[in-house]
Amino acid sequence: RAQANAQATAPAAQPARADGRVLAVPAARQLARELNLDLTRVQGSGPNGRIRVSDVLAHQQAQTPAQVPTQAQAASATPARGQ
Amino acid sequence: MTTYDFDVLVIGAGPGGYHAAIRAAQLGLKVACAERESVGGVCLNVGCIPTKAMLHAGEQVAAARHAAEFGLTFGEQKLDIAKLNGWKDGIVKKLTGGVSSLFKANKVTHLQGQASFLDDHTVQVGEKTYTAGSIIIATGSEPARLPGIEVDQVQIVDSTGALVMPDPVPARMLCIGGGVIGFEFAHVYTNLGAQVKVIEFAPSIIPGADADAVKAFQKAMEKQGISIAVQHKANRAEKKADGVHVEIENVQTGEKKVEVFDRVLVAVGRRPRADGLNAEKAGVTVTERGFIPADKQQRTNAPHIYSIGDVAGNPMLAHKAMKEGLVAAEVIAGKPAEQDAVAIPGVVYTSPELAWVGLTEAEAKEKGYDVKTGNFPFSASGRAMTLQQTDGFVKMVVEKGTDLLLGVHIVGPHASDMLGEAGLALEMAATASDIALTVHAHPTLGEAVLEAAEAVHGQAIHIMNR
Amino acid sequence: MTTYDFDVLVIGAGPGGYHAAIRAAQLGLKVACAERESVGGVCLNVGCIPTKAMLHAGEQVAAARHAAEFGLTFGEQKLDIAKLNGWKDGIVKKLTGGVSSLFKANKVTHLQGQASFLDDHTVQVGEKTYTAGSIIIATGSEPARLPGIEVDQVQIVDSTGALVMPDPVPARMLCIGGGVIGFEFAHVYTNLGAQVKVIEFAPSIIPGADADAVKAFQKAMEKQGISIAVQHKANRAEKKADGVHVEIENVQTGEKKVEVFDRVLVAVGRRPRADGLNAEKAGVTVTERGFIPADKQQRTNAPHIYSIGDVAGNPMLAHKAMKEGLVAAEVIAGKPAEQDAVAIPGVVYTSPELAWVGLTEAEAKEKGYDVKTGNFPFSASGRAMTLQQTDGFVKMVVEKGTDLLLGVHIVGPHASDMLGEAGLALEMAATASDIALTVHAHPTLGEAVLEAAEAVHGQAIHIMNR
Ligand SMILES: Cc1cc2nc3c(=O)[nH]c(=O)nc-3n(C[C@H](O)[C@H](O)[C@H](O)COP(=O)(O)OP(=O)(O)OC[C@H]3O[C@@H](n4cnc5c(N)ncnc54)[C@H](O)[C@@H]3O)c2cc1C
Ligand SMILES: Cc1cc2nc3c(=O)[nH]c(=O)nc-3n(C[C@H](O)[C@H](O)[C@H](O)COP(=O)(O)OP(=O)(O)OC[C@H]3O[C@@H](n4cnc5c(N)ncnc54)[C@H](O)[C@@H]3O)c2cc1C
Repeated sequence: RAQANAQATAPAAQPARADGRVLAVPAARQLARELNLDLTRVQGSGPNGRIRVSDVLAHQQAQTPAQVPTQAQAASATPARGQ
Repeated sequence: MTTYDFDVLVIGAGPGGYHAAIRAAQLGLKVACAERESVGGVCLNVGCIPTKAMLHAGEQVAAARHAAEFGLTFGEQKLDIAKLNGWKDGIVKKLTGGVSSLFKANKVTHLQGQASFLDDHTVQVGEKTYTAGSIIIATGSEPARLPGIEVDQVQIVDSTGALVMPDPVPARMLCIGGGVIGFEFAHVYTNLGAQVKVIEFAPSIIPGADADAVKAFQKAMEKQGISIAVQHKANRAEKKADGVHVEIENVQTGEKKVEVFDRVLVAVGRRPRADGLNAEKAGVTVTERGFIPADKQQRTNAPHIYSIGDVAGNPMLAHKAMKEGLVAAEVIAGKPAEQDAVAIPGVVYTSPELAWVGLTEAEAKEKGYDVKTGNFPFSASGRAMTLQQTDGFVKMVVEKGTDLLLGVHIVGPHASDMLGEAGLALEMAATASDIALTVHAHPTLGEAVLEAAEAVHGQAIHIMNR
Repeated sequence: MTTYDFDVLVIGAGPGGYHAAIRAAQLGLKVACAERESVGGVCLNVGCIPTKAMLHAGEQVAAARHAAEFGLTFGEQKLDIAKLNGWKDGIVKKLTGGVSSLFKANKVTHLQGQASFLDDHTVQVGEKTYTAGSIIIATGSEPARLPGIEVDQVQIVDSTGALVMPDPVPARMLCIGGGVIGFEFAHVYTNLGAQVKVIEFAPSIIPGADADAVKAFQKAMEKQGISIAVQHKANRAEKKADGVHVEIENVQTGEKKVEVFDRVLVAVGRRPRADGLNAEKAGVTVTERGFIPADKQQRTNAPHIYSIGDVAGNPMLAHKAMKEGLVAAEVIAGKPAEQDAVAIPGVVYTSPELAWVGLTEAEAKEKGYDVKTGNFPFSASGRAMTLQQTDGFVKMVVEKGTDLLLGVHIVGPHASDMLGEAGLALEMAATASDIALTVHAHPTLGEAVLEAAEAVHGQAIHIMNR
């Protein structure tokens, strides 16, 4: 039961695709390389688990909870935009 | 339970109306569409399509002239005006015939005649009366009039009259109104040999477009021989033996001058069209200016009556009407559709084209964004050179910090084709980096979009970055 | 600490090399670029650019003919071949001059001469010797030869010879090889008046493109008068008084026939070019076929030596070379760049164009995807009608279930312009719905992309869905 719970709160990253491709937008792929993160472990928030920049930042923040949030991390949530 | 003649009755078979009708039918609803004139509305009959046909013809005349640059010259050139008008009409017929066929194939009942509400579920079309569970108002818009200048559709025309090219092509033409429609006609008539003047009341032509783009566009139009006067208005027009005498006023200095033209186009905007609709009998709110406003599901104040397209509000553009038509149909069919477009693109189909989607630099700043921009000129594009069309540029408006794309503004060859990428990028919340990291085929005009994105980061390859 | 003459030395100033050099300089590195011929490489000098110039000229000849459809006719048409060749050369000069200026402005040292390795940090260029911390090999490719058929660049030409149009235009032309280059030249020569035959050894023309797209493309080319024979090969060519006698063999039946042509183009592929480079002195692996393979950071087996562009592997396309050039430069500058493109687009710049990006239907199935497709023909596009170009369609290949876009295949007007949207969509992992929900301007060719996406869901508006 505890296991199921953990899975629900930390869902598995996207399932492996026929051609092994990880679905992520170009900027997210770039950022993952910059942060030295394994994209296959990042949970994407888009359709089909598509990974956006904010997902990579959120993943990084989850990896390093003890650290003071950096500027980049602070921007990880999607704030309401000026309008 | 009440049964209605139709699940959905659409009033008006313009792009908004016919998209709504077909989508509703695709979703299994019983649909009728009332139209008092010809299916296809303004767009297919006297708007988007015939203007583009005329523009293409005009551009081919210009292209033949430019061909001399690479050694291709022609003997005497002849333009059979009757054939030109007929060719254009043929395209219109093909497309409107296509919509009729699609109605049949999708089992949409086409009701010919003027529609008006009897109550909120009952509509009279011609002599007959129909009931419907949901009703979509898609009655469109018509040319705004200008006091003192009476349209006769021969010497003084609106956009509909301007579509019939006279033989011979008028030597001197005045376009009153420097918006999209004014410039498309100015361009056609110029290419076919007229001396064209455009006057615009506002301080700038093409309202809504980015200031830098407008500047480049204006320069290109002037280079082609179109004379442009902003902050000028036409007070009155008088038909005389030698042409139409128009009093033109400089609204800044108050100076007035009379000039003579062979044809005068009034293109000062469009107004919503809800005449004879008797919307009040259905309890539907019509604004003072004649619009029938709708929410994001395209519902009017009466929740089972929808309003879409030009009559629903600005911008008065066919693709906005289409989107709203699909949304209304899907909402009626119980789908969670919403008109949630991030941006509605705009295009002037001249050569170069002016095309944009999203926020202008000024709008972005007004909205409080911290903005950076990137520009790439077509003069540095190999593909543009081979197409002999190097005027213009791509300008990208991006939020600093997040790199989020806010708007794309293009003056140049095939600019409207490049809106595909720009529009998708905006809807996908793409960043300039997403575009810059995407491989663009070489040599294509789209590389200018890529390079403008690189320029945002000071990393364009084919220009020196600021 | 060793100091080198340069941080980076790039060998070859083609699109791969000059992109690498400029980006490395932008990132603050001290850069040299060695080139033995002319900056710009194959692409600018004898590839992408001059072919597109010739194609444009040919298309203008065809357009002038089609103008009769809307009433525009011309007297006798003359093509000044010398001027045509000169115009094309002028564009090439402008672009190669541009690259030289960009080198200067970015402080890239241009070294003129043949480069060869002396050791893994030392390169001889002409008479001089230079050391560099990192070296990028960007030596490109050259036309493959065909045994029995000797290129003289007059009667029997490769792509470089074919770029010089003879006066008069040859009456009978043979293109050996039905790939992209073969068809681009076939199209140019056809439009300028030649009777062109294309023979292809494989069972299908344009290898790599989607089968449906190839079929439509072939039909369009044949409609324009190009005769196409697949599964045929040329065995030998003999120059005689009345032309070049070519023995053509049907590889299925073994039947042989001799045909006579005024010009023969050999366009049977390209091979990597690493001659005289002495890569072995740097310990760099060269494959049997002559390629210098690289990893995703463009590193060869020697970690400070990079390989990019045609010499690094297929597909031999300029935009692939450019991307790899940028990646190599960024990696050297310590950035985490990677050649991670989801797909490299391909284009045949004929009219209609054939353009694609991503997986073909067959490739997708091979890879194990459960596939659905959507098609939309340009014959149902208003914009295409106004442009007088209604041949072709947009085909979308999508994964069932996830709706993920896998590939887009376009035959039609301005197809290459529409790759912008298609390419970005693939990189962004967009679904067909993402495209279908995005407002596309009306009337544009891009609406066909939208409608193909709708067709995937059985919801295109302007065609009946299956
Ligand atoms: C010259 C010109 C060029 C244009 N070019 C472009 C362009 O390139 N791109 C673009 O996006 N937009 C263009 N537009 C604008 C475009 O035509 C409109 O935005 C579009 O037609 C609006 O569609 P709609 O469905 O709202 O209404 P409409 O197209 O106006 O159609 C409304 C229909 O309803 C019918 N109708 C009205 N009242 C009733 C009634 N009571 N009963 C029965 N039938 C009724 C009318 O007869 C009409 O057919 C152009 C407009 C003009 C004038
Ligand atoms: C007719 C034709 C049309 C084409 N059209 C297109 C098209 O439309 N789109 C497209 O994407 N691709 C097209 N291509 C392919 C494109 O030209 C190549 O993919 C591209 O040029 C490869 O770039 P590169 O930088 O790898 O090498 P190249 O462009 O081949 O450049 C290599 C350079 O290195 C120099 N060099 C080689 N060895 C040495 C040495 N040892 N020392 C010094 N210098 C050296 C050469 O002189 C050359 O300038 C076309 C090719 C041809 C032939």
